[in-house]
Amino acid sequence: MRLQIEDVLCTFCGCLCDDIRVEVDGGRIEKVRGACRLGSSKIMGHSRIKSPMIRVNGELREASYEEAYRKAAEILVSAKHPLLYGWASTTCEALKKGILLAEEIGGVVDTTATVCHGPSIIGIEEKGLVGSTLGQIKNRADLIVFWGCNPSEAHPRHTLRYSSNASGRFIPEGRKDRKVLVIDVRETRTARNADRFLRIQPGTDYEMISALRMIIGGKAESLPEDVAGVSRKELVEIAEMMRSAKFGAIFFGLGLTHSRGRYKNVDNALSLVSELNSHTKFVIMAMRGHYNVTGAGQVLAWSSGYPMAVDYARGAPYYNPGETSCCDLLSRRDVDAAMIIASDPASNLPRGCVEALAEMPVIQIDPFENPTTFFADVVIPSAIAGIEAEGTAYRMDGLSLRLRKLVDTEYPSDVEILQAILDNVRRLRDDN
Amino acid sequence: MIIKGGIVYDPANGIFGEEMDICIENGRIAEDAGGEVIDARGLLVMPGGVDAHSHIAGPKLNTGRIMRPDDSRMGTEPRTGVCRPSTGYTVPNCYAIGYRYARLGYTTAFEAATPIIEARHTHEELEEIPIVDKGALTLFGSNWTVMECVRENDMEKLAAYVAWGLRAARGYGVKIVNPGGGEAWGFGSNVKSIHDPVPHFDVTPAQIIRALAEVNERLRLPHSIHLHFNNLGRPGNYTTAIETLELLKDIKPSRMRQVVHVAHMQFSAYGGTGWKDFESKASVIADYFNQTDHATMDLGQIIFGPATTMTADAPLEYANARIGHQKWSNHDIELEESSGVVPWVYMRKMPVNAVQWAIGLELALLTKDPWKVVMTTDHPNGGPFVNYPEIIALLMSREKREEEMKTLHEVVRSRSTLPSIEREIDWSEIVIMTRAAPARILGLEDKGHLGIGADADISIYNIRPDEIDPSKDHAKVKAGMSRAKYTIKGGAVVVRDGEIVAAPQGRTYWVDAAVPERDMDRMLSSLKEKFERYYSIRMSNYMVQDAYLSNPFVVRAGVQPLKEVI
Amino acid sequence: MRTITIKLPQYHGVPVEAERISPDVLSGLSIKEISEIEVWQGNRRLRLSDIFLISGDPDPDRPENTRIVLEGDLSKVKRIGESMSAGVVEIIGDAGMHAGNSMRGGTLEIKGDAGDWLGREMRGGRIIVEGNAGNYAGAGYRGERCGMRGGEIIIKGNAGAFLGEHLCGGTIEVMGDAGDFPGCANQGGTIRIHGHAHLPGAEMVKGSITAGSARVLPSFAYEDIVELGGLTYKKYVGDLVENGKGELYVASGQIGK
Amino acid sequence: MISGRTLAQGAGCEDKMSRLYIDEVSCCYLSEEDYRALGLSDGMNLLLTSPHGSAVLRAGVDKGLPKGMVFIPMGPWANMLTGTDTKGCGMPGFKGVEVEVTPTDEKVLDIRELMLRGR
Repeated sequence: MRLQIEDVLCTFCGCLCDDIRVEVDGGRIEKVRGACRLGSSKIMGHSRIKSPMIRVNGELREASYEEAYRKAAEILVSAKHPLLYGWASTTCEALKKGILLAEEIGGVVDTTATVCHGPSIIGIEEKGLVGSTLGQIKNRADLIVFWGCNPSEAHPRHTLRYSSNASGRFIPEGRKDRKVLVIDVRETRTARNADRFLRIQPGTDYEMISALRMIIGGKAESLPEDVAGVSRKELVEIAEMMRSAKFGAIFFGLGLTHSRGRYKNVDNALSLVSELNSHTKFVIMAMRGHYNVTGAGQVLAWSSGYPMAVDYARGAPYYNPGETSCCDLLSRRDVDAAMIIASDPASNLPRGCVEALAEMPVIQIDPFENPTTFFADVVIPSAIAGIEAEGTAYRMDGLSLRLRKLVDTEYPSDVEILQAILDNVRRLRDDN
Repeated sequence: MIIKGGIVYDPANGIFGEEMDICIENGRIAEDAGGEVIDARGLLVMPGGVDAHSHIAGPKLNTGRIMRPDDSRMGTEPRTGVCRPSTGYTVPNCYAIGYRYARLGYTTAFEAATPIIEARHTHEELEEIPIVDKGALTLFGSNWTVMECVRENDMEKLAAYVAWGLRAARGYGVKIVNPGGGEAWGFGSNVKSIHDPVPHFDVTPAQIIRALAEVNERLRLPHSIHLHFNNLGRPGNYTTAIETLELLKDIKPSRMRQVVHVAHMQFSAYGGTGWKDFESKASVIADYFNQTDHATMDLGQIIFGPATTMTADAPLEYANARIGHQKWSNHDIELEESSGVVPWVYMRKMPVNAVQWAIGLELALLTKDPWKVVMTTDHPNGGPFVNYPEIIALLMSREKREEEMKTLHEVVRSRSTLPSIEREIDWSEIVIMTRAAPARILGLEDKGHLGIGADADISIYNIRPDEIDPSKDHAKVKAGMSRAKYTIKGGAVVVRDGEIVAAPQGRTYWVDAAVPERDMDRMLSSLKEKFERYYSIRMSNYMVQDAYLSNPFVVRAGVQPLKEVI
Repeated sequence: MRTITIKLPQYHGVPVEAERISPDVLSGLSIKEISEIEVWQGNRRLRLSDIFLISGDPDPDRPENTRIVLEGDLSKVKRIGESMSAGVVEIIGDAGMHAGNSMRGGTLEIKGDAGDWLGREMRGGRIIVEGNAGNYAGAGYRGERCGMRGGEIIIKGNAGAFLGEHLCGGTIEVMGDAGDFPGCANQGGTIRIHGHAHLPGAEMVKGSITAGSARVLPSFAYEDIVELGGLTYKKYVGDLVENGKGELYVASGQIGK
Repeated sequence: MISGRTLAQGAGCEDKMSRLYIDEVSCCYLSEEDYRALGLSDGMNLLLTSPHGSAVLRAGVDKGLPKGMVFIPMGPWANMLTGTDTKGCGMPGFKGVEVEVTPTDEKVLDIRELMLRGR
C-alpha cells in the first residue's frame, strides 16, 4: 500500500525543513518530494551496517546486540576518562540517556558543536546573542547578510524558506524587497546571487568587524584608509547598508569560527549587531550544520548548565572547551576510551585526533558505516532518527520540533541502545 | 501516613497554629490513615509551598544558562544515589530547580511565560524538573491573531484562539507581557502607553488587555489573566499600573478569584521622572489594592547580589543591557512575542537598587489583605527563589529590616516608606502569601491547604512556633525555612532533614477549554492562512504532542466540548 | 623552611587533578597525611601516594614557611597551587593546566613549560615560568567579566593565545611572543610583551599593553611617539569600539598590516 | 587552504563509503590562475603538504577562489593537513592552513588506505 506522509521533517541540516512529503510503500521510502539534494539523499537512504560487530584479533566480527552491549559497557566501566562524542544527528531523547550514562560512568559528553559553532557559543558567553526565530526574518528582514557561510551548498533551502528569497508579511515581494550582502574570502555560489559581495583576506574578519563597529559608532574618521586590504570607503558603504535597513539579519558560518580569531570573530560580530540596534533593528544567527546540533546544546544546557564539552569525571559537571572538548581530549590523550554516536570523527577531525582514536577502545553507534568504523572495537547499528524513530530536534534558531517515524525497522533506536548499555553498566557495577 | 503533633497552619480552612495530626491516604489528606508515623511534635506544619510566578523552564532559561557559564559554576553539587548533579545559582539546571524548591518545602511552581511556538521546549525542561508539580502560562499579548481579533472586535474568535493556543502550548493560563510591545519591537520600537497604537495593527495595549480579560472569563479559565504591565521597570510607571488596573475594574470574574493577577508588582511601583529622582510609589499601589477587589499581585522582591533578568519584555532588556553594560540576548518569536535575557547584579549601595528592595517589602506590608499578595522574587529576575526564607524573615521582623537598611544606600530611608512600617507578618499570613493565596489565585483547588481530599503536599520545618519570636529570632526563621525538616509531596517524603531522599516525577497542569465548534472552525481557517504565509513551520508540526507530558493533569474549562483539531 | 618533595615517576595516563598540592593545604600535615590527600585521575579518586613519591621535612609548619618541590613531567597534573596564599611551589619540569588558579599569594615557579589557564583568576602572588605558557595565562573563567586581578606572572618563553583576557589588575610579562588577542577586553592591569603580539588589546577599556611588535587593530588611534625605559614606542589608545582608554605601546608596528 | 561544505560533500556525508562522497572530498580546488600556472589538466593530482601532514588529491578549478588559495571540501583528505591546536577553545584550524602544492604522479589513495596509512 502506498502511503503519502505530509509535513515530514528533514534530518539533514540545521534548517530542519518540516514541509517534506514522503511516499512509503511496503515499509520502504519510495519517493521524497520538496527536499533539497542533501535532504533527499539522506531520507532515501542507502546501505546499512547489517549487524553489531566486535573487533577480535584486529577484525570486526558479527555479534549479537547483547554481546555488543556488554562489551560496550565493559569498555566504559573500565575507562578512567571516557569520551561520549557526537549527538548532533540524533534525537534529544538519545542525548538525555547519554547524559545519564555519562553521569553514571564519569565521562565527558561533547558534541560536534565544538568543531563547528563551539566558538560561536563561547562568543555568546562573552556577549549574549541578539537573535530571533527564522520566521521573524522571513516576515521582516529587508537586508540579509551572509558572513562566512554558503547556504547554496550547505543549507540549500534556507534562502527560499527563511531568508533572501522568502516572502513574508512586511516583505511581500520576497527577494525584490530585500538586499543581500555576502562577505567571504572566496566568491561562493551564494556570493554570485548577492546584491553585493565583499571579499576579504583570510583571517581578517575580526578587523573588518571592528572597523564596521567604528563606523556605526560614528568614528569612521579614526579608521585607516585601508583595513586589511579593504578600503574605508567600501566599509562605510557596507556599514550604511546595515544602518539603513529596517530589519537586518546576519547569518554567519564556519568562515568565522574556523579561521584565525575563532570565537573572538563571533564575539565581535555579536557586538556589532547589538550596537546596530541603537540605530535600527538587527539580529544575528549561526548557520548550524547538523540538524540537531542546536538541540544537543539545549539538552546539555538544561541538564548540566553548559552547552557542550561537559566533563562528569568528578560527579559534578565541569565545562571548559579547549580542555574538555573532543579535539583537545583526543590530541592530548586525555581520554582513554570513546563512544561515538551519530557522527564520524575519523573524517571530521584533524589527523592527530584520529590517530588517538586508533589507540583507544572505541564504541560506534550509527546506522551507517563510515571511516570511524575502521577504528571501532564495538559497532552497534541503530535506527535512523526521524525516519525509523521519533524524537525531538531543534532548528538552528532554537525552535523545537518533533521528528516523525516514517517506516518500521528491525534496528533498535539510539535511546534503546543507550538504555541497554546503561543497564549493562549498572549490572557490571553490581557484580563488582 | 500520619503526621503527629505538629503546629498546623492551614488558613484556608481556618486553622491558625493548632496542634493536630494530619492523615494521608493515597497521596491526599484523609480523615484517618495508617502506616508511617512522622513525629512533628511542636514543629511548624503547613501546606507545601506554591510558586505562582517563577521562570523555571523554556528557551529563555537555557539562553541564560548558555550565556552564563560563570553562573553555572556556582552552586555545583555532584550526583548522589538519589539526585542528579546540580549547577547554577540564578540559572540553575533543571534538577537543581526541583531539589531546591523541595528543600524549601515548596511542592508546586509555575513557569510564568512561554510562547506557544516554543512551548515544546518548555515542556521538555519541565519534564526534567524533579519532584514539584508545575505548569506554564502562555503568552498572548503581542500575538498577531490576538491583535487581529481585537481589532475586529471578534470576541468569539479570540476565545477560540485562546482555547486553541492553550491546548497547542499545553498551557495553563493567559500571560500578557508588555502587550503590543513585543510586536513593536519587531522593528525595534515599543509602545509607550496603554493607549499607544501597536504599529501595523491598529490596536492599543488597553484594548488587548481588556479583550483578553473578557475572553479569559468567557472561557472560565481557572486562573485570571496574568499581566506584566506596559512601561515596566521605568521610573514613574505606577501611573501606568493604576491606569491599567482601572481598565479592568468592571469585568466580572467567572470564578471565585481575581480578574487580573499583576506579575512582580515591585517593578511597576516606581515614581520619579528618571533614575535620579527615582522613588517608591508602593504606598499608592497598596492603597489601590486595599480599596479594590479585582486584582492580586506577586511581589517580584529583589535580592542583593547576582540575578539574571529574563522576560518577554524585549525592549526592557535592551534598555537593561545598555544601562548595565551587560551581555544581552534577544529573541524575537515570529507572529507571537519577543524576549530578552540580561545578567544583573543588585547592589546595596546603589540608590535605585536599595529603593527597589524596599518597594517589594512595602507592597507586602502595606497591602492589608495577605490573600492579595504572593511572595515571589520573579525568579531569577529579582534574584533566585532560594532566597525566599530571607524575605520571610524580613516580613516577620522589623528588627531585621532595620539591620538590613543600615547596610543600604541612605535613600532607602527618604524615598520609601519602609522605615516607618511597623507591621510584622505572622505565620498565618506567611502561609497565605506562600501557599494558600498563590493556589487560590492560580485556581488550584487541591493545593495550598490541608482540607480532606487536598493533595498531600506538606512542609514541616525545624521551627517551634510556640517557642520562637520571629520578630527577634529572625535568623532562626531564615535558617529553619531554608531546609525543610520534611517535605511531603503527594504523600511521599521527598525531603528529610534538608536532604532529598526521593525524587518522584511531578504533574504538569494544563487547561483544556471548550468553545463552540463554529467559532473554532472560523478561527482555524484564518489561522491556517497564517501558517501558509507567515509562520516558518507547518501547522501540523506546531502543537505540543502528548509525548511531552509524561504526567499531565488536565483542568477542564470553557463552555462546550472543544472540537478535536489536528 | 619546610621542604616537601613530590616526585612523579613516568606518567602516561589521563590527567590528574591535584588542587590540594598547595602550601595552604600541605604545610600543616605530616608526610603520612600528605600521602593520603585526595587526588583525582579521571573519574578515580586516589591518594597522592598512589601516583607520587612523597618525602621531605616531617614537621608541620605554617604555609609561608613551606616549600613544595615537584619533580618530573607534570604536564598532565592540573591545578597545582590552586588558591595558594603563601609559601613556595616549585615545579622542576612542565606543569599541567590551571597551575596557580585563583592564587592569592606566595610564589609558583615552573622550570619548564606551563599548560593553559596559568594563574587563572589570580588575585596575588607571583608566578615565574622558565619556558613557554599555554593559552589563557592570567585570564578569567568562561563568561566572567574579570580575569586576573592582582599579582605578577612572568613568562620567559612565549605565551599562547588570549593572554590576560579580561585582565582587571596585576602584571604579566612575556619575554617572547604572545599568541592571538593578548589583553582582550582588559579593564586594568599591565601586560608587557617583548616579542610580537597579534591584535593586542581588542575591546580593552583600561590598562596598558606594551609589545615589541604588533599587528594593531584599526580601532586603535595612534597618538604619539613616547619613550619608555630608554626605548621609543608608538602609543595608541583604544579600543575605540568600546570607547576604551587603554594604552597600547608598540616598539615597531603598523595598523592593519 | 580552507575547507568547507559543498553540495556533493553534503549529499554524500551520510554515505561516506560512496564514490560520490570520496570523489568530492579528495579534490583540491584552485583558482583558474593557479591551476594554469601549475600546468594542470583534467585527471592530474596534487601533493599537498602542511606542517601537520600531507596527502595526494585530485586537482580542480573553482572560479570563485582568489589566487594563492586552495579549497578542499571538508573530510578526511582536508584533515590530513589540519593541525590539532585549538588555541584553548576546542576548535582546530580548519581554515587558513598554509600548504605547499605540487603536481604529482602519485595516485589518490582509497579511503581505507588513507585512513589506515601508517598503521
